[in-house]
Amino acid sequence: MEIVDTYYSKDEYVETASGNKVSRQTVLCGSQNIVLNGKVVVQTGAIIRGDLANVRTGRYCVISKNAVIRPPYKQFSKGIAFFPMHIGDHVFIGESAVVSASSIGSFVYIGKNAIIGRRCALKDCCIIEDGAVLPPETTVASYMRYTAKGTIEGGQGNPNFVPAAMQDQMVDYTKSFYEHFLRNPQAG
Amino acid sequence: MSHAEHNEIKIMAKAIVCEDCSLIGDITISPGCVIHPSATIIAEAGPIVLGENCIVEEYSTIAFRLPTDNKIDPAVEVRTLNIGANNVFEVGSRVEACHIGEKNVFESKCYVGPCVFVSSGCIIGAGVRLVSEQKLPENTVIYGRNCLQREAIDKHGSQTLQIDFLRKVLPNYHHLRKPNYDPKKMRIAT
Amino acid sequence: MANFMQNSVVSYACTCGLVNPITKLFFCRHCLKLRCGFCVCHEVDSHFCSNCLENIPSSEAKHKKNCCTNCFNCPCCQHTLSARATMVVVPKKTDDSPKEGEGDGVKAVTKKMYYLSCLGCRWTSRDVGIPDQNVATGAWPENECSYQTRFNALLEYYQAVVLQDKQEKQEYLRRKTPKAHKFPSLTDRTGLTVSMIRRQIGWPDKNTQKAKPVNITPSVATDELEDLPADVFTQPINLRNVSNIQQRHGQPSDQPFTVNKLYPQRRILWIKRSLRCRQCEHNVIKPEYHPTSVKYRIQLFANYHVPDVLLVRSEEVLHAGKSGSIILKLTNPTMHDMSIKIKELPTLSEELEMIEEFKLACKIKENTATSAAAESLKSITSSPSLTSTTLSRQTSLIEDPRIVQQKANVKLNNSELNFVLNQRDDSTEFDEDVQTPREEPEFIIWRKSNKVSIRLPFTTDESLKVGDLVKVGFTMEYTYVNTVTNTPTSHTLSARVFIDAGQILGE
Amino acid sequence: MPLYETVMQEKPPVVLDIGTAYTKLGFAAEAYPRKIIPSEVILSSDGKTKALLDYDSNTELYDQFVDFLQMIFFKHLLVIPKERKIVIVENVLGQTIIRETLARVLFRHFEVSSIMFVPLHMAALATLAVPTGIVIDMGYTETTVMPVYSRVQILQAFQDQAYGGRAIHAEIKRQLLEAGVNGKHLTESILEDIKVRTCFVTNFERAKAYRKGQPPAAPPDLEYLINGEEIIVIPGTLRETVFEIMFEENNDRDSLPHLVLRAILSCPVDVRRALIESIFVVGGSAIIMGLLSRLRAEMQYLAEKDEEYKQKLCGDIKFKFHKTIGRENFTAWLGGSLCGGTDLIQTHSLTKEAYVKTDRVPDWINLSDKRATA
Repeated sequence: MEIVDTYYSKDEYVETASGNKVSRQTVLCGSQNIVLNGKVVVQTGAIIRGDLANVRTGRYCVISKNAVIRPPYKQFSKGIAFFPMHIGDHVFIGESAVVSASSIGSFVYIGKNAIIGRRCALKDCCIIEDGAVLPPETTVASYMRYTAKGTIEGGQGNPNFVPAAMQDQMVDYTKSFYEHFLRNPQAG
Repeated sequence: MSHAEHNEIKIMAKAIVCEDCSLIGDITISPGCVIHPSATIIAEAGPIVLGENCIVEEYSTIAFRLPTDNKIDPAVEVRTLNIGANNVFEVGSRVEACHIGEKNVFESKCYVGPCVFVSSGCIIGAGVRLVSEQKLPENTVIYGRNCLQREAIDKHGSQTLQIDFLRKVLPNYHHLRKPNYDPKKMRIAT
Repeated sequence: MANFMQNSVVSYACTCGLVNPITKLFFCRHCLKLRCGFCVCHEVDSHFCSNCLENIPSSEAKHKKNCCTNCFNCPCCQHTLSARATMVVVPKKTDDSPKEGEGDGVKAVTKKMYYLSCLGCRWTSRDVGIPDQNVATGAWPENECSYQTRFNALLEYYQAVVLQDKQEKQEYLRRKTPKAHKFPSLTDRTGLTVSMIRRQIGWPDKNTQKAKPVNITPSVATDELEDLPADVFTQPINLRNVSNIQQRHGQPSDQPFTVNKLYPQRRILWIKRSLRCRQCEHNVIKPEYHPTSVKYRIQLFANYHVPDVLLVRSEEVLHAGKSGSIILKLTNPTMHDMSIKIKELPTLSEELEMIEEFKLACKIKENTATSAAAESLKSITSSPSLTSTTLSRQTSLIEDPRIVQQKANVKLNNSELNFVLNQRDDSTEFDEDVQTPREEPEFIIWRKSNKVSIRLPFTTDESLKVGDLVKVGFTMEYTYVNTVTNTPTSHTLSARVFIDAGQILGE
Repeated sequence: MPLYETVMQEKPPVVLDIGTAYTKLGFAAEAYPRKIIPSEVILSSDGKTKALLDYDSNTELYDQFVDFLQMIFFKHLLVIPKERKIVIVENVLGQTIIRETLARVLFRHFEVSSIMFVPLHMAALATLAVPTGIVIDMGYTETTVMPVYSRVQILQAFQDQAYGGRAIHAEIKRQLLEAGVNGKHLTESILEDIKVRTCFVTNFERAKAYRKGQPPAAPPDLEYLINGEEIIVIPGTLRETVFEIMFEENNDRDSLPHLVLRAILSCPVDVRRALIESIFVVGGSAIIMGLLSRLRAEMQYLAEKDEEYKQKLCGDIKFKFHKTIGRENFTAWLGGSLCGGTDLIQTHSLTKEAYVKTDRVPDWINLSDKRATA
């Protein structure tokens, strides 16, 4: 089914010059450390913790309602350090997901209520199912699907868990999500 | 009649409490605590005293709830929920436990129901839901979808280093609530 | 594009008869047919570790029992273990041996030691008493199989028994068959002359070549069995110390009952698959070699070649026996214009005909392929029986195509809809939208570069009840330009498309 | 150089023991299976998980086998099934449809070069290197008893009963429901966990006391947490008595000891003693603590006290049991691994070419197949 248009009120969202659509009802801490590379949608209630470390997203990312993007920390013997977090292009982060990964590749789909533990590495073209819990330092390789049960399925060339054309799918999906996320024409 | 109706927030010195968190009821925040933005503490059934060096992260909720019938039995003395020191409440955790000792970690999006007695050194894993009435012995680790339990033999590290870092960094980016309570002064005053 | 995480409402019938969304389909450019995961041949392309993302050559993978040498899984929760470093103070004795007397004069030295730790359930290698290691990829104890020697003895025994049996059979056969020639040869087994000649040359007596029977001590049964431990009736058990079934199966050779016997498990490797068309043996998918690469060397996805049908919405409320219509969006993914014809699905007899045709096509290919294969086989194989069977009769052993299970329950109002779908042009994305108006059939709602939106009217079956799903099905004929051959040739291909149009509503 | 080495070096045959509850899989000539996995399949059609041998139509079973074997080859064993030899450990009296479908899937869909079917009981006995014994396989759906004399299965003495893991799970559930536990949490996996981690087979004395209605002091009760939702109490009597369904005294005389004795008595007189002194219990349900000693004690008792058995088994009867190498749940697989490691794989397999000719699997029960070999 084609994505239906979603409308937002003009008052709530700010559209930046690079095409980012960011809700005002978000907590973007340390906004000078947050780079949204254009055409990124950040929905109501999302939190991005730029104060802890730099956060950088690629183009056409979707950060859904109440998702928390939180750079990961690592404890050393002498102190603690928060690491910057990189998110690739065409990444979808579902509602209320908690993301503390150290890197997220491009064309990644993170389901709603997923928990991505500290310093996880999500490679290009992987899927995290709704409600999946990734313990810290998990690597999810390309074309893998991390299930809500905690198992990893799929792999490149296996057509059953991650679409073989995941890259195209995610490009289409995030693009059409962006294009159908429109300002409410009635509210002016 | 509930306690939540009059807010009385006592923040002690050296506690970092971000402005946009919601604190409802009679809450005492001890020195060294870090309350991140969008955290919620609800003291409904009685006062909550948050012990030293606790971390409460975004979207986490600590609640001292009324019993289900929403009434306070006037005959029973109002109990204070004393939360021990060095606890960590990670992003999106919901903790309503009737007792919380020291050095526990409540990982992301876990839920701990009001009938749970959490002793010390426990780790409630990410996404775990604990509802049934139970007492968690010390150093219990609960993990996984099916809430499997085991006993941690190795002690997990302390959070002091993280608190040091947060105490340095957070004031640069956030409006903080001012400390308004000094137990020493109060003692002198009385 | 629809959300691929949801169940797709539009599906295509594969050549093999299974119905799949287009994202799960492939298009063989050589057979010009749709293929799905079921009807292609899966192959292991390359091995890699899904944790450290290192590529492991398949011979090495086999040698390592398909396990990664560096990565371990938690025996408790099957998550990956991480190596943790700690500073350990190693006490120094004054009478220490000279080889460790580096930091002379110091009473204690700190040393970096590693242990394995699970961040999911907080299991550590210290829990089971594994000493810390000097290097992160240290010599973690392997869980050894306690009965390996017994097993090897058994295997050797049976191999010898079978071999002996075989030799006896051969001997028997040889004795039964009459001699082919009169003169003694060196390979002959009997006869005095031969044996003398052999001895003169210094060759061993051939009788010694016989496999020696290997002896094995058979298992001894006993009537002294372990009784239940007495405390089982009195002592409470601590469930935290008893392993569960997953943990036991994770260590198949010994399957410990208690958690203190669980050891780190080597992480099993993962593979990339390549998919091959069974009919023409060409790859439809071949991934790039490198584990972190997401590219393909060959990628014949259906949505690169077949027009993509998308349901925009159902126009009207659907009632049984009444007419309704759906709005579709079709996209041409190719660089050539397509003329499209939408018509009714084939009838059952037509479908059976298609299946027969397909089988026939397979058989012809198979026969030509196998006769060639048999030729080559003949030269390499020593077993004549094998060749003869291959040659004598070759029924193709590939999957029989099935009749499509999915059935449409509507009738299209128009017997045929014809229109042209423009070629894809990537530059249009940046162009101003200048559409030259042209004469369009009335069912076309709008048109933009390689996309077109159409209205498809139909009448639902009268037998449908309230709440039933309306399935719209049609055959979509499209022209496809094949660029595999030197001179591009145009073909008319067809795909069977099924769409969930929604439920029948009450009055 | 012995012939078998050439075979073994390149492509070791794949050995599969597909059970109702768990599937054991690995390579021939290896001492233990690579994996023991639940016999469940994630359907490629809709992504749902379902039991492998739960099916409505042949096509459904076929598709489930395809998905299941696909997972085995490409996720667990990481080999290309095409042109590979397969060893299947099977129950001699298993369902023909499963056998046929499995062969069809392997030959048609995966294009394997040959399949060798190994009878389960023989395979299990092979791990002992003894020619004679009575093999008791305690699986999930049933318990089967097969006497083997001098490497020949005595088929007419074969016995089976429907108690195995499934019956035990049902009994645990029954007792828990009786104790007032909410049934909604008692899923198959929880029941299995309770069985595996808390239950045992009690000794004969205590069992007799239970039968008389004078239960001895029960073992301690146990608190058991189900999914963080609920804590249930597992009564000590449950832990001790769930396995009693296998030993229940009744007029049918079909408890486990009776079953074994009956199998022995169905054999010719002169092989009985050999069988009595070579009993071998295998299968996943046999791992439970205390089973062997209880079985021995009860059989010994019956042989001495029961009139029927006393008459037929004369002399000094001593039931003797073998110990497995490895764990009981993969003993049959181990036998398959041994068979697959020898040249039998060359001579005794059903090749693709032979399968193409007839399009069916030869079966010992089918007379036409006997004619062919004779």
